[in-house]
Amino acid sequence: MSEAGRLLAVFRESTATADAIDALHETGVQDDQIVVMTGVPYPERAFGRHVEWLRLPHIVLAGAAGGLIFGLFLAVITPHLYRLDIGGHPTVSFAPAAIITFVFTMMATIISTFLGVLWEMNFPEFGTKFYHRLVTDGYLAVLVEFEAPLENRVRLILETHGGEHIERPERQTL
Amino acid sequence: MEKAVKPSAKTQKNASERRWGMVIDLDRCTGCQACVVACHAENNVPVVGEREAASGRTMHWIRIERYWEGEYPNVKARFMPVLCQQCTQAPCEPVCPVFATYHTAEGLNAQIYNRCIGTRFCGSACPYKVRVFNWFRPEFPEPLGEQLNPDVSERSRGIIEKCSFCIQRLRRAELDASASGNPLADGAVQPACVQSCPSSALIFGDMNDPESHVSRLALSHRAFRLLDFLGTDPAVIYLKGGETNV
Amino acid sequence: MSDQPEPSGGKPTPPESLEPSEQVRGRLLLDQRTDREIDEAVLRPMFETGPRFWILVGILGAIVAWGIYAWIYQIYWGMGVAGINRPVYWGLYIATFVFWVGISHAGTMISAVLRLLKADWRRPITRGAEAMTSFALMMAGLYPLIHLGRVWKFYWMIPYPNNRFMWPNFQSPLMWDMVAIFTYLIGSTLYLYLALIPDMAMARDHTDGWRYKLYRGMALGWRGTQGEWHKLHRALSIFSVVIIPVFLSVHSIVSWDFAVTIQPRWHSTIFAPYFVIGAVYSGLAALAAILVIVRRTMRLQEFLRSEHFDALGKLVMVAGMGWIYFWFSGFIVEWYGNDPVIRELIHEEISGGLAPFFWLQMTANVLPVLFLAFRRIRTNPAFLLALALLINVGMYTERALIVFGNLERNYLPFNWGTYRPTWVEVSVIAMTFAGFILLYTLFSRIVPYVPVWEIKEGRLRYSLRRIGRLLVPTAAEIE
Amino acid sequence: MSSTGVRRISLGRAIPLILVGVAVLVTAAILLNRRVAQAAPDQPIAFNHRTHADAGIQCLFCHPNAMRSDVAGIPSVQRCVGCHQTIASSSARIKTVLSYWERSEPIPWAPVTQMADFVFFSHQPHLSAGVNCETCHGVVGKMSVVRPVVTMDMGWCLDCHLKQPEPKVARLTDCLACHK
Amino acid sequence: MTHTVSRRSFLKIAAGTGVAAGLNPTVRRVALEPFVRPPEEELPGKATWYASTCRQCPAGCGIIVRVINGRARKIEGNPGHPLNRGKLCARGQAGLQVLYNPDRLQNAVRQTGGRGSRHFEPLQWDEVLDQLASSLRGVGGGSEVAFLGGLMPTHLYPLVTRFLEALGSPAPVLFDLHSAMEGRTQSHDLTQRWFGSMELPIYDIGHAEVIFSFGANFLETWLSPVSQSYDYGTMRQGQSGGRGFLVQFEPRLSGTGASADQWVPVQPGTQGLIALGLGRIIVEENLGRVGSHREHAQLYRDVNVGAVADASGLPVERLQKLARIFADADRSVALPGGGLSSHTNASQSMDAVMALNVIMRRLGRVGGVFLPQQVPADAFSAPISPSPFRDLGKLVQNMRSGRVGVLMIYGANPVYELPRWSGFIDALTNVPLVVSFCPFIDETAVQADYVLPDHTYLEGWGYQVCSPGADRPVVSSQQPAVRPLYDTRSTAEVLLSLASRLGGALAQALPWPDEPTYLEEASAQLFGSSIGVIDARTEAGFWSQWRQVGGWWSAKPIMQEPELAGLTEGPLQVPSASFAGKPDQFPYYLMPYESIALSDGRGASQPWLQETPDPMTTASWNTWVELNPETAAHLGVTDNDIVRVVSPQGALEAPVVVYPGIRPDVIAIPTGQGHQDYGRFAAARGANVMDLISPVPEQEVSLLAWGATRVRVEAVHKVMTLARLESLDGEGRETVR
Repeated sequence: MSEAGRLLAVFRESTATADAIDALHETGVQDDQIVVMTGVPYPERAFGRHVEWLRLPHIVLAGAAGGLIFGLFLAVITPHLYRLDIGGHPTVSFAPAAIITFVFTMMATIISTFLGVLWEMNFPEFGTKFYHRLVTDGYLAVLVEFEAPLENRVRLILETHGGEHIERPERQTL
Repeated sequence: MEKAVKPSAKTQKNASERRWGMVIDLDRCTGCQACVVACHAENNVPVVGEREAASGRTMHWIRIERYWEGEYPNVKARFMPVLCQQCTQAPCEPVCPVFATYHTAEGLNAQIYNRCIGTRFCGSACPYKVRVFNWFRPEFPEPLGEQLNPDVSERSRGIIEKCSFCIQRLRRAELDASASGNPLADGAVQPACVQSCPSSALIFGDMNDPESHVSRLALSHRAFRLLDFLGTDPAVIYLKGGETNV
Repeated sequence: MSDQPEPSGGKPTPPESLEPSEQVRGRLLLDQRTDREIDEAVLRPMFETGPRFWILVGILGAIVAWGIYAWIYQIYWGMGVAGINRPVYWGLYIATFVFWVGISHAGTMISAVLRLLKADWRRPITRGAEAMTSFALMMAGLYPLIHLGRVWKFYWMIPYPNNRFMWPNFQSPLMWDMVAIFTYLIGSTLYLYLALIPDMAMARDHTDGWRYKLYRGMALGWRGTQGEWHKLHRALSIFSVVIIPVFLSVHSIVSWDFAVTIQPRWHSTIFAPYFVIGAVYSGLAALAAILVIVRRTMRLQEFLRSEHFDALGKLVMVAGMGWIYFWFSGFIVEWYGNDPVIRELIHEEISGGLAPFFWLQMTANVLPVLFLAFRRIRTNPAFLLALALLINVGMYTERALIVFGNLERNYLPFNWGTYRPTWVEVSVIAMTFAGFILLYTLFSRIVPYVPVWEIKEGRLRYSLRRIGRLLVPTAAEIE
Repeated sequence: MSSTGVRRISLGRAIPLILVGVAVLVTAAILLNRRVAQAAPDQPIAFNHRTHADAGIQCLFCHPNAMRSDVAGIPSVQRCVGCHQTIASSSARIKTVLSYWERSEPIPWAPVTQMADFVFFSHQPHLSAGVNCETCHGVVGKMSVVRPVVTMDMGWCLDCHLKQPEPKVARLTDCLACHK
Repeated sequence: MTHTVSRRSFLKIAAGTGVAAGLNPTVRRVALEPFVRPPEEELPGKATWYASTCRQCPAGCGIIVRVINGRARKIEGNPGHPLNRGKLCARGQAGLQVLYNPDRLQNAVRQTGGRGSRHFEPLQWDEVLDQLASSLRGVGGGSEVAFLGGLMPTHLYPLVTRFLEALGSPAPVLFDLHSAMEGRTQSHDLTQRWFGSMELPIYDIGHAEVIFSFGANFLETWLSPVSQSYDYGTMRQGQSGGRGFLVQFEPRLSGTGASADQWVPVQPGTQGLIALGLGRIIVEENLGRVGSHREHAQLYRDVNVGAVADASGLPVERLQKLARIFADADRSVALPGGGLSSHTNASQSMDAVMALNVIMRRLGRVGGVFLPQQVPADAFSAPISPSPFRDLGKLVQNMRSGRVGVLMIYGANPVYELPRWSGFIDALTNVPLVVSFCPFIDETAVQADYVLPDHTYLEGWGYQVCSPGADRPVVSSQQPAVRPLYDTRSTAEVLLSLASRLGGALAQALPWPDEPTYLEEASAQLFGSSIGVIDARTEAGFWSQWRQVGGWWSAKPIMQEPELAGLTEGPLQVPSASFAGKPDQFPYYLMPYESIALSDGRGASQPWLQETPDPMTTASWNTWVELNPETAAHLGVTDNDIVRVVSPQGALEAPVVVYPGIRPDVIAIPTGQGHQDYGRFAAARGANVMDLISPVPEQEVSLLAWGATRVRVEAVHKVMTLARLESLDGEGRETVR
């Protein structure tokens, strides 16, 4: 959509925001054309929007599996690479192996969670983006994207639902 | 090294089956310290000086513990040479993070000096406290350096060391034996302490060879092992003093 | 409310005379203040750093520098410059190591466990706790290096394919130790950082200059879209689940460093839980102390309130009881068993050369539990601080006694010994304490000490409902 | 954040790639750091092995101890003079050799290959096992100036020890086989 | 490791040296036949063993020295040697540190700036010898050359005597503290009195059933400790007839006492009395299975057991028990030890002890007393006995009166070893020229004008006739295991070259060109002896085997049965020992004892010996004062408290060791420390117990009664941590085990 128009409105209050978003939906604005920015975590359902499906859990599971395998490699395979008898212990014994595998699994899980969520959020992402500073001060910012002809209707909807500083959003370096 | 051996299944078997062990006859030990100095000489054990010695940092690989019994005038003193017991179930071995100490096929509790990173974990784990640590750089003011035995590496600071049953002698003896083709005879190879002991209180040999002097002595009713209840299964066997040998 | 600096802090008013809404609003920060005001209340102290702050930083820096010198001195001359000897191969270094690992346990205790339990009073103090965890672990992580005889060979403990064909020995508790602590350090740091991102964005929008650049960098371009919030929440909840087993395992493993040996009094099955509870005990106490100080120096009275200290105090008390219980159940068995060496060890502690330390340890660990039973004491910052510090002195002594106290005796009386730390050890240990405080102080000036978004979320979740004459808070299930 | 914002190549996606890269580099570095030969040490007399080898002299003629002892040994001055009293005795280099002999002074040869102090190594078993000199010292006969051709690190020793017949490997890979 | 690398590269060079130097004559002597392998070029990197003789004490144990690339690496006992049978004591092992001691003198020096200035300027040997020769020419008429020797090798003694004779000077005076403390002189006199022989008796410890040791610490420093320890081992466990029984009579529990089955803490100076008492009881009750004791009755005519009991503090019953133990055994032997020689009644006490062997008919019996078989060659016949103390006194007088023109000191350290009152140091000032042959700058060398360092024994030649010998005649040969490290020269060589310089009678008396030739000649006397182990066809062959095997000894054990010469009639009596110092001022007996590691102080320069813990106290690196717990409590001191020990002669300060094995009225102090000089490891360490020793009451008694001093002990309220291997921590210490 090359000649797409964008509007960004700032709301004081969540219910009004929700109404506005409903209205926008009615006018045929797709859900994924609306971005709501808040300084406080509102659940997505609060604005009657569908909840995004996350790949995070799978990433984490994959990471954990990887860690498990790595841990097993260290605890079970490496002792056989250069076998040395120590204190009458078997080359590989359960307890130490268990500890090592466990710890490495955990390490991998943690790291993969972190990397996973960054990946999901597509972070780090610097440069310019549509944003409004009032968000930090507790306002709810709604960024709508639409075919150019819809502009006036959208603007109207936003106004009627008490949106403030309705304007074409300017990109800000974040 | 064994590659060098003219292939002979016999030496192979001996090598794998051998279990070096030592018998210490407390009834013979006179506490004369000959073994201590012999060990210093053979193994390049550093001398630490008065200040360090006073703070419990002497590095004798073998020490003669003297325990008093009774009060004056019926007081008795008992000597007990204590060296690395070469435990089969050595508590010091598994705790080393870098495999600097491990168990050889011949039942030796080996310490690889230049693999040691100095966690001193083995020292804490050893119930006999026979592992000593190089607290400082060992010093040999010239020409005292000439006395060092080239068959034993010189340890730097920050390293744990301990009795090795004079591994360099065992190795040498095995090499020569295999070069000449005839197997090692009982008593042919001795650690420095055993070799020097004036009253022959220390005897060294192969515990797995039922004919060897050590294994015969080990059957004595006087035989006991130090801290046996810990189940470390030492290769050093003591013979109780003050009794006749039957 | 900002005109009244300490709304209902140290001196709680009796409930009947209490004007309900005020009291409750206060606790849940529901009072009518715009988000901006909150932001500023949090950010202001970060910008106002007076000369006293810099003097403190200077002093701490000096101590750290000296400690580093001492460490280099030790590396150059050898471990001999420390007071350890045969048989006391481990001294204060290891003790301090255990202590720091212990301190690190409060962070996750607060943030993860309480997050899972949805205990809302945690919100303002989580970040402080997590920061403490990370920094304590950093300090702890130094000790495996410091007490190494040949620290330049440390890399031999790292598993990587090398031309020696050698791998580290994963049967060694030290290896478990290393990886466990490393894991925990990574975990807690990432956890801290993840929860920090929205506040970085907040700070970004309020600052300029180098701070702006810094925050912008750390915010990773956070805008607060719903998707971001959603993912952040999910990640955090996964974290708080995963990190709990880690935090339990770490101190158990540390305890096994000792328990796996056959050294009398170390070789004990109760060591793992005993160490863990001790860790939580000292950690929570340390947290309490830090909160009191920060609250005072950074004037965060309106976020860190007496009710937080109340709750924290209760936790400390519970942990303390746990510690007493575990210590006793360990002690009675050993004492009853009457093994000669252990008998001597116990005798040495109770009435021998170590007696002063032992009794210090007991008083410093037991008395606070009694005091903390009183709300007045719990909620009084000064008292709480005193008790918290006392507890940590006690716990440090306990670690020390466990490490070198027990090594001084063994099965062969000929080889008993005593241990006296030297200036080197003292300096190096001082370095880690100074370093910890230094890091923490700087942290508190760079990063919003109070997690703003969590507080806002709290305000969002809560509303007041009138029941008869009472206004009671009700939590909305928004996640 | 599907269509809004600018899609730019983000670190987030790059991270796995980077990790893999690092791993590759590390292993590569480890593999590469082996087998770096050192330079030849300065010798008091520019001794030329090639000419001697071309003259058909066997290694063991001048280094006979290799068969019987730990060290191959640097030949005694006597050994040099034995031949050079007659052969090429006029050349300047040989004169210097002879001058050492007259002063009955040892020639301070600089050892080319040094075993680390912590290594127990004996030539005798290796030779009697049929390892020939070139395996470790390179084709000295073709060098006019001898220099070490391999860095004798643990991996290098093990490479060979592991290749030995099965029954021997266990003992040959025992740490104490080479560490003292 | 860099240090090591440099060491190794040096070795490579040294290897070259060995071979390259194979030309010039002086070194020909050093191209030696190896001990085991046939003579061939030494293999670099392969160990070669050279047989020689240990010089750390006069016993003369055979050693083999492990030499790699021309450097001695280890000393071990010579397995073939009949004396020590492959064993070696701590001191013997430490010989390497004599050789490689960093504080050795590297060349001959003259002390410029007066004696005691410690300003030494190096000299060329030639000029030294010239100067010495010229000053020796001046000798004669009024002045004489005096030679003070300590542990003098038996090969050197004849040279010295010949040298002095030729100069018309009196025979050398032999004194050193070690011999004094082991009572060598008295033992010689003892055999002289009883068996009319100057040999030292051999006590067959190995086969004895019961051993009564009267102050004989035969497992530590007495006579021939290694061979005695070996026999002790046999006595304990090696005998078919069961385990031997050892009773030790001494005021302080020595290391030997610790190994004994019974320790009898006797009143100092009463051991002889007790021996008398036991004899009396045996004779009186006709104990034992040796037939009638009637003939011995007169020996004990005026012995009163009751009196003995009172004097010695042993109840009569105890005496009777002991007597039975001794008499009922088939093979019992009584040892008159060095402890006896510390008292004014030494000779009588020793007689009393020897009498026990006589009445039990233990002479020449298995497990009894023997005399060594003479070595069948006069070069090796006469054993050397240290001079009686009065000779030393005479020497000091001569020095003081200026009769001594040149004083040569070899192997002794009188300035350190002699008590102050002996007046040796001030007498020295009247001696125009003092020459020391010490390889170190010891206290005596500091008072000398010239120090002509001898080789250490691993670099030098010689032989030692072992006395007391083993079960057979033994001559132990000494040969250089390494080339001399420094520009030192053996005393024998010095005397020989002096002789050739001075010419005349002296040159005839000492005709040999160099030391080895002299030795080769001497050893040749044994060539062809039927009983020896060496069978060689030529003298040269004998000479080389002599060095390979490590000496000469008979193939089979041969010992003499002692024949009673005198003393068998006429009553024995032991006068009560007299002590210096009034009991009210000086309540405690001082008992110096010889340190097993440092012996009489010679070991102090060797770090290994310094660090060797004393077997009983586990202390090292210092001097200490041993107090009975009761005494310590009474003085209000405990371990590591410093006390001041005051005798009529002097005082010293040292830390306390609370010692359960000592009489409450006795305090013991080890010898060996308290050097001012003698190298970095010895100097300024501990205190010298000899400073306390008082002159013996009867000056004509021919011995230094080193145990006849009373002292008082004062706490000085200072503390020092004595370096002890044993831990002093924990009350439960003794109970736990």
